Amino acid sequence: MLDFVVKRSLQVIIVVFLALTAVFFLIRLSGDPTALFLPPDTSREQIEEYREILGFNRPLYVQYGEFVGNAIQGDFGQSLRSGESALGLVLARLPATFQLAFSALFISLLISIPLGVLAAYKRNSIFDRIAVAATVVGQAIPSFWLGLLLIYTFAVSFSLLPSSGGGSIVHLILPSVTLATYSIARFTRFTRSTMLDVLRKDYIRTAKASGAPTGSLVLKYALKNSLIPIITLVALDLGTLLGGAVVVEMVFAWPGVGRLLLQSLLNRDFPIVLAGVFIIAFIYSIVNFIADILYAYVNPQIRVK
Amino acid sequence: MTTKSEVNVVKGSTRRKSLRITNFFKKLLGNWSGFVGFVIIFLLIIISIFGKQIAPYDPMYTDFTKKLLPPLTEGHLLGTDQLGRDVLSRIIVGARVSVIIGLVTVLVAGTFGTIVGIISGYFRGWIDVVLMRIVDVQLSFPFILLVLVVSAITGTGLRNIIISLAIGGWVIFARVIRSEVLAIREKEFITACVATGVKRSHILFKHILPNLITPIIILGSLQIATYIIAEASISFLGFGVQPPAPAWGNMLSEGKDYIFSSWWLITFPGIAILITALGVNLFGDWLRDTLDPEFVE
Amino acid sequence: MTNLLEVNNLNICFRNGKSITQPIRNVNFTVRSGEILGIVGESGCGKSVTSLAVMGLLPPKSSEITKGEIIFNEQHIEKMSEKQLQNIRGNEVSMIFQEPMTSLNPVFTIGQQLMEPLKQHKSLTKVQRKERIIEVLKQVGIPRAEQIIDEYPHQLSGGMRQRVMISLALLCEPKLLIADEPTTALDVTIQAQILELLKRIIAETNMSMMLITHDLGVIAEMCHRVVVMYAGSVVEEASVEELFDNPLHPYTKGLLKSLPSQNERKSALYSIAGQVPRPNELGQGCAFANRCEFATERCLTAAPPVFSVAQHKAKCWLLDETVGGVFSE
Amino acid sequence: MKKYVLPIFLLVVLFILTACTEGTSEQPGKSNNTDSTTNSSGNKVESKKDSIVIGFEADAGTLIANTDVNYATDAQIRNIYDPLITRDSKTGKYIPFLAESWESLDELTWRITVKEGVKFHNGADFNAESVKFSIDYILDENNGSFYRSRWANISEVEVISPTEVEIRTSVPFPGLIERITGDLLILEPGYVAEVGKDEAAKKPVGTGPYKFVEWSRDNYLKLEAFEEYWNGAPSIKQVEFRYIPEFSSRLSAFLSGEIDLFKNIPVDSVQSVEADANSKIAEVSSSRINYLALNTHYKGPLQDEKVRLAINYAVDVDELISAILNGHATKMTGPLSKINSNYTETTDYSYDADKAIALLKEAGYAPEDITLTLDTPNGRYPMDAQVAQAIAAQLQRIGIKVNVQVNEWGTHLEKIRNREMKDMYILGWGPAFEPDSTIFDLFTQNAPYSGFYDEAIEKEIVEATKIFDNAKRKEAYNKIQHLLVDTAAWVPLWQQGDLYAVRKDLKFEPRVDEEIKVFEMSWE
Repeated sequence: MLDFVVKRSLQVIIVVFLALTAVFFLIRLSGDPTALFLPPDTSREQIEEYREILGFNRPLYVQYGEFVGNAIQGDFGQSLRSGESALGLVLARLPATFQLAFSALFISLLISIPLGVLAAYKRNSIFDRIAVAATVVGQAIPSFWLGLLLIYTFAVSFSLLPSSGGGSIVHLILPSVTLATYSIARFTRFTRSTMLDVLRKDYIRTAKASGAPTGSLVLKYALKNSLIPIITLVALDLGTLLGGAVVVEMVFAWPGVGRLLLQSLLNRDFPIVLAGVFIIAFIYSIVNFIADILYAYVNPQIRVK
Repeated sequence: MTTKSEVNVVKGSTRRKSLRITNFFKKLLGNWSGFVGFVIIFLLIIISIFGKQIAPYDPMYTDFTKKLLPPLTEGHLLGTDQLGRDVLSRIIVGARVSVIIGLVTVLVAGTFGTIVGIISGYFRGWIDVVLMRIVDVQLSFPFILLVLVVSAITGTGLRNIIISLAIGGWVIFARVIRSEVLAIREKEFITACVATGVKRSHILFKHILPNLITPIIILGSLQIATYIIAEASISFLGFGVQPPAPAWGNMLSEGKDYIFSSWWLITFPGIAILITALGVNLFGDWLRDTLDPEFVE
Repeated sequence: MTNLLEVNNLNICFRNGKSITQPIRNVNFTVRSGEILGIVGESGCGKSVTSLAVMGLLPPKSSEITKGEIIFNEQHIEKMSEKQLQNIRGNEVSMIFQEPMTSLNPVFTIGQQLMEPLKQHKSLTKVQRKERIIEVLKQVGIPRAEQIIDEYPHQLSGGMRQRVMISLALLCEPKLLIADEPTTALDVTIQAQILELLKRIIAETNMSMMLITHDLGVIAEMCHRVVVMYAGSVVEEASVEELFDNPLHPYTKGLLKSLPSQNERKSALYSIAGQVPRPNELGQGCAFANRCEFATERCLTAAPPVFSVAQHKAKCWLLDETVGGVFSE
Repeated sequence: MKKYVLPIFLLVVLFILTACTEGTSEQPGKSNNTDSTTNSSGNKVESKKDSIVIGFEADAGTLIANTDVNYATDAQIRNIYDPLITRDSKTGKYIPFLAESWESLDELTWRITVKEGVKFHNGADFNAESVKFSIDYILDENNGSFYRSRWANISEVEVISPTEVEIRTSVPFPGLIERITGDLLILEPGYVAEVGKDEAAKKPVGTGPYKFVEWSRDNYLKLEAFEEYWNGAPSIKQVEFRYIPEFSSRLSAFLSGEIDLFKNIPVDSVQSVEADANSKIAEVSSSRINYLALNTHYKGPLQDEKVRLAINYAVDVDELISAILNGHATKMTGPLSKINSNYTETTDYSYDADKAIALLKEAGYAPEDITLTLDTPNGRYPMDAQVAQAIAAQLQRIGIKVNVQVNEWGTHLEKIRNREMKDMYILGWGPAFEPDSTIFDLFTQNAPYSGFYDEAIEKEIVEATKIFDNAKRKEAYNKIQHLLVDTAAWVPLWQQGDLYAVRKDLKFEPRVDEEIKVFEMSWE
């Protein structure tokens, strides 16, 4: 176990490091940010002076070396715009991001697993067909479109829910439902197909032959077996939910990491972008790490090895 | 792509079924949703090829006196936009952009991802470790953010969008193909080939590659919809194919500001995307169910 | 001896889309209390489908019992609801499958899996259940039964897993045990052990067993009576000695001839020419006619009825002339 | 153990949800305080409101003054901090604010007298020392102020008395008052020294009408009335700025009653706001100008004055204003708007297609031979991308083919700075009250955002920026304006019409300088 943890931790470090390196160089290709922060009447000489202060005039490898040196100590520099700690700014958005991602995940799992199980169990029934059709539609809807539609319906037309902003549980409903839609569709389809797969297995026949009632057959036996691939998928998608909710965060003005990252990207506020990448890559790796442990938990074949 | 869906007989693999043109249509007709998907795709391709001829108006023609006409007025079936251009015509001509983005991205990402997957899965060893680390690095970064970062660097425009999407999308092919190759490598017929001294390149191209065609086709067809929707999303965030070129993504993006005044501007392109994604997904699902029911993305 | 199980004139249809096939036609046989009935035939002859039908395990949507009855212990299996079936399965009838490697759920321990049928069918306390499990595990010859219950299937060898499967079937002391090719997937040495075990258990208890196999050797070793199936029908039924000494049906004769014999070292093994027709290829006549060296015109046009010679029954027109047996049915 | 996994997981989820939301819950939309009545669309509106929620596109970068050059930051913190000098909300003329008066002692020295009896939120007194501190704050490299470039000419600030301060410049700097008005806000020296600038940037203290309450990044900024405000207690007691990046969401929030005011509503949405019984539109002709640059830095047909003239004739600005902007803009004919202190009337090249074609022929071009590129940002200025497409359509009418290239904003600016722009581009400029910055920064060879260079004109411009005497200055700039129009340096477009969506019962006067001063607002 310790071996596993050490090995995986090393992997996490390598992945995060490589991700940062890639983004560092990629983002420098997108241009010099200095002039964007200055008033438009700044002369070229003055822009140059600021570049020097901000360190953008130095060779790229020097900047990279410095970045790595500082990053190792947990210092991602200051926001070019506000001068605050970049990492601090990203971390401050993290609770909102977690809140949105986990409630979306929660909603998705709550709906998709029973739905997928039921659809698989009642294969080819009307229910199954409707469920499958719904998931296909769910995967085909662009999320901002759905988001605007929901705002239009629930916030403007019926005044039931707030249209945007962060804060309370009620603010969370529309964005998390919007974000969850795609996952619900994806998880439902996946649950259904893995369940179908499992239900064909010999050990299910065995259980049936021992007189296991249908309910416990599906819920107890098949579901636990299906959980293994489902956990992997959820772990993969949680990363997307955490960092990829940009569109939903923009539509619903949700103060999360994705929106900060997009704005920083547009503002060319590099330190924030890098700190954001670091956090997202790190969380993603951790989530996968946890998924692996969970995976072992439900899959005895791996656990014992 | 649909007319070429003939798939080689899969040697040595029992779970996959072959599909030849003759029974392709027979099977398709027997499946309602697959058939609907196919019809949507077929129409889409026709529209994207002959869009300019089909469109009732020039999609770029602006007439300020006729701006923001609601649907079914003055000969504009779906109304006009903020510059008085015909919405229906723009949707029809815009189909090409979506089709190109979907197909070309799948082609680029699929080719690259497949090559990486094959190399990784077949040769194993250090190259596999290196490539899979790269895949991990990229996967540790959400697709849409990656596409945004790349778009911010490469700039906008159809070509750059495709590049960004492909950079964001190849990993999934690499991963899936790698695991397929790993599975095929373990099959008895490959062992038999190795045992009888067949050349490596021969094994790779004559035995492994044909077995990959089915998963590639299935995965590719399912990814197309993802790319089309992703393009719309990055258009929404301001990076997609830029106006004045008619594309569904930027129509939606421009139209969203009119959600309260001119609902048709955001409704119809959205429906177009939805129907397209629906069609592609239905067809992809059917392909999977027919060719390889156990295929998992 | 009373009949524990009676299968009368069973017909089963499979539906796949619009096409319908009938893999089981007019199958009749009985299992008596305390006996081991062997069902033998090539793969695809309907042995397994029949056994699944007895368990009520046929896939509900795609298959249907179109005619006939299955009477177990004076109850009509074919008329039972799913709920009633659940009460019977694992309790009064249980089944052992061919593949011990995949027939146990990989994510539950042996103990957890053995616990289920007991929970389902018997009202025992937790401690009693555990005792019973260990008792049965010991009965099937598993050493360290106390430890095994906390292990997972992948930690056990194939033979051990099949023993676990057997103990799973025996837990509730069923009246009928159906063993579907229980040893096919095992090593030869293990095969003998498992068969020996089954035989011993049947002898010790008042259980009946339906042993499904394609291996006549196993039949000879284990069974009291034998049913020979071919292409979805029973072609011959007799006691073991009778069948081996005096096979009536050409198919049975062919099967026996193709057995490698220990005392005669023939240069080549005998094999029955041709292939089993698929259910949708069956015509009016005898299903075996196309492979039968004695086939006549009549065999091709009309299906033979059952001819009985004492307790020995067979479906073949040849009997009409040579034996002149009693036409029954 | 196992059976507790799920419940524990659920609890953790719930915990996260509640932990994240603690203390900030507020019912959707409608804000606090009494006497609710229900109006036609079912929204509850308070009859005696004393709070306001204002929608913004973006969060402030920081809350410390004099640092971030950004409209969103500036507009918000001007409710917390006061400037020395402000502008008349309609004419843009200077009005003393914390300053009593100012005068230039000589070309290099300015003296400013400040008010007495003004207090900061923390009780400290405002005086000349605070002025010096605030200017020095900009000048100190360590503070990372992006305004510093504009204040580089300041050599020294000296406190003469508690109410008097002298500012010395290294070169004659006639634009200082403009800088003081546009940039400088007064910080509390004692507070910044006490808590440090990082903390002061999160919890600002100023002399302004509103005190800081709470700032949730990318979410909201809450302020409350400073009852001891030197200019009188504000009428609206609670202020919340809420950040909603997406326009359609912002409009939704407005229509559903969650926000009471927001700026920059697209012209085509004006009707939807006007149609709402609780809402109205406020409009002002802003000091921000939009223009079509005819880039002479790029080697192309537009280096030819005749071609530039032809484009001026071929682009029908009136049509653009009426058709694209629905009339919400004020046409300009030269580089400066009428608000500008040194504006002079220049020739109006009205639409004349024949003349345009004739001019092109004179220059040796057939319109059909010319293909031009027009770059535009998208969403930066009202209808910018649509205007670009419309201009392309207009030029197409006389046969010139135009490729519209839409850029992401950062890229757009970078292309201008790096001289990568091709023939034409759309850009806005403002707030533009004084000619110096507009003329110097947009028409000289080396200015980063310039799109025009003419040696003779540049000489005139450089001279003009040094003139102190107002009359002479005006004369010089008048000449330059005529020169620029005559050489068709731009196609001048318009002053932006700033459109605000406003709650019906909110007394709100939009300001030409784009500031959003809650102090000036009240509920009816």
